[in-house]
Amino acid sequence: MEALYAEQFYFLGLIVLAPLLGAIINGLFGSKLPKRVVDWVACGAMAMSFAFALISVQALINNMTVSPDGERSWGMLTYTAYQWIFSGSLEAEIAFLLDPLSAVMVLVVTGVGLLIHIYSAGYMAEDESKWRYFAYLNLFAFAMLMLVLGKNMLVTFIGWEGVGVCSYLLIGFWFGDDEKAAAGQKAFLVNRVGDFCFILGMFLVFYTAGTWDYVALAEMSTTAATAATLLPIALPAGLLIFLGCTGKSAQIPLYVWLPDAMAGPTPVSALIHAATMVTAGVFLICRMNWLFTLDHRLMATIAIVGALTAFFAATIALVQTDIKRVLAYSTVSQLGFMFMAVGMGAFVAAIFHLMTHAFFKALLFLGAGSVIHGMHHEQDMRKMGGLRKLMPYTWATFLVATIAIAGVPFFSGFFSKDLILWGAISNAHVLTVDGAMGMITMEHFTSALVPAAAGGEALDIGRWAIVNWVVFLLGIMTAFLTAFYMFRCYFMTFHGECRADEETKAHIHESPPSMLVPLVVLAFLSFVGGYVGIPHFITTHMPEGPQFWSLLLENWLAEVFLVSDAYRVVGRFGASPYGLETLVAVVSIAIAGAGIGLAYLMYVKSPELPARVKERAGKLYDLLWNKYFVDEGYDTAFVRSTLKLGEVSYWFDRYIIAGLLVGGTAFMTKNFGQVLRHLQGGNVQRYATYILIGTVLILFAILGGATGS
Amino acid sequence: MGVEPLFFWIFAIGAIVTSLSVVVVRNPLYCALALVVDFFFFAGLYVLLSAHFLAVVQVLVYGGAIMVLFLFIIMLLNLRGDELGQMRFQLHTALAITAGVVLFFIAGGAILSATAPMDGEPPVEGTLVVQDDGSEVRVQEVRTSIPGLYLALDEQTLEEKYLEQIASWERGTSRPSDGKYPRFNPERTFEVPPSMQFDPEAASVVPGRSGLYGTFQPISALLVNRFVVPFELTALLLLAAIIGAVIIAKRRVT
Amino acid sequence: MVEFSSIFSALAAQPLLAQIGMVSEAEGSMPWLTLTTFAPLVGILLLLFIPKEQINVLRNVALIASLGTFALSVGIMVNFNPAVAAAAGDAFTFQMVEHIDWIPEVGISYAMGVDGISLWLVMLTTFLMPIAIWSTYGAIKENVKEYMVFLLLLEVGLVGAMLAIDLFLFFIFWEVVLVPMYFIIVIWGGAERLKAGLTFFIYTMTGSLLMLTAMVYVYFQVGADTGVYSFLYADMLGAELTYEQQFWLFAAFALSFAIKVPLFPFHTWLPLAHVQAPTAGSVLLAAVMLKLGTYGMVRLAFPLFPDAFVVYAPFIAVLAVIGIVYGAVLALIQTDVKKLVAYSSVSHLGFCVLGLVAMTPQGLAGGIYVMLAHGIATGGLFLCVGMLYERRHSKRIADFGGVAKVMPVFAVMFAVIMLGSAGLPGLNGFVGEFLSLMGAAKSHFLSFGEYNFFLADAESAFALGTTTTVPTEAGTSSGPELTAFIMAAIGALGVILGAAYLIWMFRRVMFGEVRYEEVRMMPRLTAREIGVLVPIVVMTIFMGVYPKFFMSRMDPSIHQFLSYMDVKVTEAVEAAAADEDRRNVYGQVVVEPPNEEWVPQGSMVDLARERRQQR
Amino acid sequence: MSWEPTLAHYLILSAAVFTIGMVGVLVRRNAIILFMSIELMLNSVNLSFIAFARYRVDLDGHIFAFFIMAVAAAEAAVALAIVLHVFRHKRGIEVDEMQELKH
Repeated sequence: MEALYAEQFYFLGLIVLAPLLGAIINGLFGSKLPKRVVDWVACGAMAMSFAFALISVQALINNMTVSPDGERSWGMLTYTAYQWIFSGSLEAEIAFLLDPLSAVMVLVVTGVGLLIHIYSAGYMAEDESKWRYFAYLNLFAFAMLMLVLGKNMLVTFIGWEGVGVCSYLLIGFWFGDDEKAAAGQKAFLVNRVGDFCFILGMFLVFYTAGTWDYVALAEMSTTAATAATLLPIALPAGLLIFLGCTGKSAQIPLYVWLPDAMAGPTPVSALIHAATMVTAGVFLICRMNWLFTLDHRLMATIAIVGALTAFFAATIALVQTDIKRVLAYSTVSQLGFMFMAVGMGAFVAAIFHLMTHAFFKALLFLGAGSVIHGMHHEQDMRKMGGLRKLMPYTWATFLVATIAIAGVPFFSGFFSKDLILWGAISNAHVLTVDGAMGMITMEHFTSALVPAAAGGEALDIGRWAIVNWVVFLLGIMTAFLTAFYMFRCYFMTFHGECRADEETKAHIHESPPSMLVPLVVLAFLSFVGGYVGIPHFITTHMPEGPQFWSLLLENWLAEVFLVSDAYRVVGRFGASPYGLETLVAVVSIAIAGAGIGLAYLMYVKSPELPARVKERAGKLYDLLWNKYFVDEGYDTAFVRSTLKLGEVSYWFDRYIIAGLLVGGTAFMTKNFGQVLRHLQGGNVQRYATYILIGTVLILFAILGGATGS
Repeated sequence: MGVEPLFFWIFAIGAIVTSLSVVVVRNPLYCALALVVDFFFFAGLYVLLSAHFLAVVQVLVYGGAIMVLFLFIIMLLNLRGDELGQMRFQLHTALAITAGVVLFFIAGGAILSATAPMDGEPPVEGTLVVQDDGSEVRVQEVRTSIPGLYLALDEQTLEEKYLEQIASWERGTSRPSDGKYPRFNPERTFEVPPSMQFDPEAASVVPGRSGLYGTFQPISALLVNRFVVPFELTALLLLAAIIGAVIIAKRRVT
Repeated sequence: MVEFSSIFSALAAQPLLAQIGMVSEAEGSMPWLTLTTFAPLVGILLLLFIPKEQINVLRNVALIASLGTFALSVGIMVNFNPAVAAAAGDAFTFQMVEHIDWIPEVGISYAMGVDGISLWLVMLTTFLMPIAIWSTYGAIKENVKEYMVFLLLLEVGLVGAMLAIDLFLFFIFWEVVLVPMYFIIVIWGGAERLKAGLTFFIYTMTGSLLMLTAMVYVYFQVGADTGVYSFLYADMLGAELTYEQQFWLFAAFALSFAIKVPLFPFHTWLPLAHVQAPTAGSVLLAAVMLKLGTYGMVRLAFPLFPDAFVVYAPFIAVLAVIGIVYGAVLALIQTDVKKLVAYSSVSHLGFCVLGLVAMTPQGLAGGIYVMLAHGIATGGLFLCVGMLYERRHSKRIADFGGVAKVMPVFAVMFAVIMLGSAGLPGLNGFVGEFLSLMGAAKSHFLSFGEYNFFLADAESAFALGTTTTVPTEAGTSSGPELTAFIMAAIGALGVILGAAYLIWMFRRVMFGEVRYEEVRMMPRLTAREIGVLVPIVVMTIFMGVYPKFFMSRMDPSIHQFLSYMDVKVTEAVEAAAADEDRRNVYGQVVVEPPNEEWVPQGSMVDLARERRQQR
Repeated sequence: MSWEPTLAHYLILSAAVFTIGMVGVLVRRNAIILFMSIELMLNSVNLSFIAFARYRVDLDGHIFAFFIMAVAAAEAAVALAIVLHVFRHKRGIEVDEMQELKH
């Protein structure tokens, strides 16, 4: 595929269209088609989309051009479907863009999506409205691909809300049970709050830049003259878009919907709440890195919010007993990690972690799914245990994923988490915009400031170093907690003796092969996935060829994050740039080991230990168990107050406007009528008197006129 | 002349008092009697205005005929003023009284302004007339804004002016009636019919007062000459009234 | 001057129908507009001959009549040429103009014309009418004939009002619309239908009387200035009115339209009327009649009185924004489904007015698109509520639950319509609302001028880019953009609340366990009902996925209107700057020409002919 | 106002009597007294006619007054007949009971 197709690369359209077709077929005719056909239509659509994705990425790879100084750049492939909304200066087309960043995302989404589709064929086998489930799942894939491949913010927004609706439909899939429907509604509304901020951010961007097209915006924010226009709105627009991302990727303010979203079927949680939807926020910030890096205060807030969420969610995960909730809070925590990376400017690390997290978290969810499937929808870990022998494949794959997420070396989690922690401690945001507001132009700080920084001597960015340290420490603590609660979950489910009641214990069975194959594939990916980003202190000693492959992701995404990299100083502390990285690696390995050991100690060696810790912890335990009372707080703060406002305004509407004003005038006219009624009393003399009064008044008028004038 | 004002005030106050009593007194019988007395006072006033014939007719028609009718009805229905207690205060009675009083003041104002001498013009001194008993009387011929209206005239000048008027009729140069009788062609001369030929000296109507104005003779002449149509119509009206009254009041024998 | 006595003679001398032949100015072409407006009358005529008992025949004839009207209106759409050369200087260029002197002595003429703005509103009316009539098959059993006659009469009024370009004719159609709707509410309505009908009638009537007086005032003003007394829209625009006159005239027009829209304080009649009206009645009332208000604003109030409009705009915007949040919050707590949908209309039309008042191409396009999308969405919602009511004879949300299990097909359609109304991208609601908000966010028209009390010199953190700083005496204020952006932000709140009350209602009605036996017994959708809902669902999706079909035909008219308003508003602002007591008026219309290859060059007929020739 | 009676005196007197008669008509609820008041009003009118005749030296006033008297007589006769008739049917001649024509 030569560059000929660079302009109208229609495969992008096909990637997006395939799941849509699957959704339409299943949606309209699903109920009449036999079960097998429904499976094949759904998985087939996903497979086609995956195939097209591979073809497109291959085309992109072939599109490589090597610049004179050895810089590889893969450019981008675009496809414009049709003109969506043109109005005045707004020209929004349905257009798709494939560049290295979205290539990675497309592969993750379609790949993991395909595996999950195959898995859910087995998982949902006995559910009678399976066709509806697959229709929603395909629709979700369509929306996610729109989000990932969108060329302008509008198409991303279509995907953004589409994904929100599909998660609403999928979480509330078993709508018969009101509690699950409520979870779906909560997810949708919290996402909608995020979208509200997203829209406002978009307005700001359009107001100043005049366009939403990423290519044009990137172009605009990199050339000196136009960057000055974006500088002032970088903070407000960035913050608003970040708030939108917190809604979608479940960060501090708007994460409340994710734990409840476990009400949906497990493959849904795997797909949506592990691999694809929740990563949308991270992807968007990476996509618009050139806007976010303009303002260091913005980057600092993102980093801190990410770190806080990571730590905060990890603490809650410690005490959860429902296996899916543990994984849910773990997802929130890992996403916190990614936002931390993005906040620190380590975009490549964030995408790397996003990819590895997709693999092992999807695996964890699917593993949990097959456990639940085996134990007939029993989700409470306290009733599980000793499944090692009963469900060997699930156990093995679950173990691999747990090791990966804990950050044990040689597994993918270690590499990506290490890169993030190293980025947290080593990156520093150079562009001090405070003084630069409108005063200096882009060349000034690209020419003067950055070289000074690259030259080694540290710029006066001291006061922002604290942010790095805070984020790093939170990161380390979260890593420890992650290792601990993941192995706690592992030991409680697979080790010890089975605490399930007799009836379920009797027929615990291993899941059918259609469910196990995806598990195995994902396990393999969780293991292999890490080797695209081997730590630098190893790769520096490698020859040219293997070094490229071991740092594949970094090289692959270098061009996309070119602008943001210009703003970062790498390896600020320590002489050789990678000395620090080795230090961080060692620390994180130690931390992971400690976590695993503690978990082993508490849940395998002396099972009664957690109970004792619990009463001693007492109040702290309750606080964690009730999730810091955040849900109740939101409920009273927002939901109750809005309803109260509603009642008050309804009263106001009925009694003040309708009652007083409208009703009032009607009342007055009626009474005025009453007064006149007395005139016609029927008494002759009264009439005569009125006539007399009339004449007198007339005389007055005439005489008055005469005398007056 | 000096006596006349006194009589006027007596009759005027008498008339007002009796008419008030007609309205105020509860018992209809006393009202009727008050009304009779009131008619007599009116008759007196007519005499002062030298409308001798009408004074008599007033007494005859009103006093005699109409009041008798009222008394007859009151007797027939033996009304005893049973509506004694009902004269409680009603809004519209208050309204009526105030409106009436206001109307009276308006009328009074209008009258005073109309009959006041034309402002700026001193009252024209009347011609000096020697009464037959030798006292001169200055006739105030005060002209008002209404042409041809004299404010105050004593008997003597009244007669002279009336005779002049009759004379003018004879001469055909009847006083410009200022359109009073538009239908009459002013140029057409109007010869006085023989019946109206008076012999001033022979017409001594009132013993000791010779005067033609207001007496029966000229009025009857006018009635049968110029106002003969209304005269006959009144006759017709009276006939209709009599028959009507009879039919309405007849007891239905059903 | 004008002797009125000759009015009656003129009426007798020129019977309208006799002249239908030489009606349209275009040489010999079909008088599409007149035919579409009065086609329902033919339907009514046919209905009159059918005896009362044969209900089915009555219904079918009415349906055929409305379908015929729809076919004729498609004729308008096909012949409409969006790229017609815009005559410089006047507010709108009308196409397919039909003009004959109706009462020449008084200057009243029967003049019909269509342009980008009114085209789609007419199509909306004629599209919804057959659906509304078809939906009554299940609902209305007694005196069907009168019902059908009133519905068709309503259609005449609505289409006529949208097409009239003579103010007097507009007013006549404006009133004609009231009468049938009043009877529909009063005769076939719910429990306290009399009160609702009465409030509706008197409320709207007082508004329209104000408009009439203002209209006549302008008529005489124009006559006095130009010597030509005429109600024609083009002539009316020529009136030079002082600011004080315009201030009051705009108030009169705006009030009557605000009642119709309904804007915030004047909306109390809407929930009453909607809850009591029968299904078809409330569908048409919500879908099209409310649009008369907003259409009137764009067509009459804004261009006729630009000086006053500059001052009024921010206050109307505030009312609209209040309406959005207020309507949404009220809808949130309703227990009656129909009242919920009624309040949702108040909220959605808040978006429309906010877009229109923002005076930006996106705002106007968004406002008009909200009118269309809201028409389809709310019409659909009312149809669904009607179907639920027919089955369960109760409108209380608590009486339902788990309907999705009992009526799955209905659940899917109701879900699509509900999501469209909630503003999900990819469905029709989103396009309109998004554009209105965006237009409002970038508008330079929503500054309060001297009353800029709460934002006089807001040195806010949101220094919005290179805003054109406004020279106010209190230093350079951050310019109108901040007020506009705040209004758009509050308006956008409506997006959340909108989703909230619709989704919550949908959950309580459709999801959850089936609690009541009656709900379990509810019959599934009949073929007819599916036939009623399918076009609505298709339109919801089509309008969301491919809005180009509609918007490309609107844009030239919007562009021309904005350039006209730009000229008028700059004059107004300079005039305001001139006289000293109104120094601080600020308003600037954003004018951006539409993209060339976005606007189809020529009507569908021409395009089809060219394509045929190419092949 | 001087002591000698001038035209104004007579006219004011007639106005006074007329007003009293009118108030009588409006206030009194007994039909008979009502008719008496009407007679009073008619008389006051006669007085003003005659006063004008006197001060215009003209006899037309007299003739008119004469005709008024005739009419008054006729009117009184008919009115009292009606009152008699009404009394025979309703046992009372209060004016405000006579409201049969009201509705």
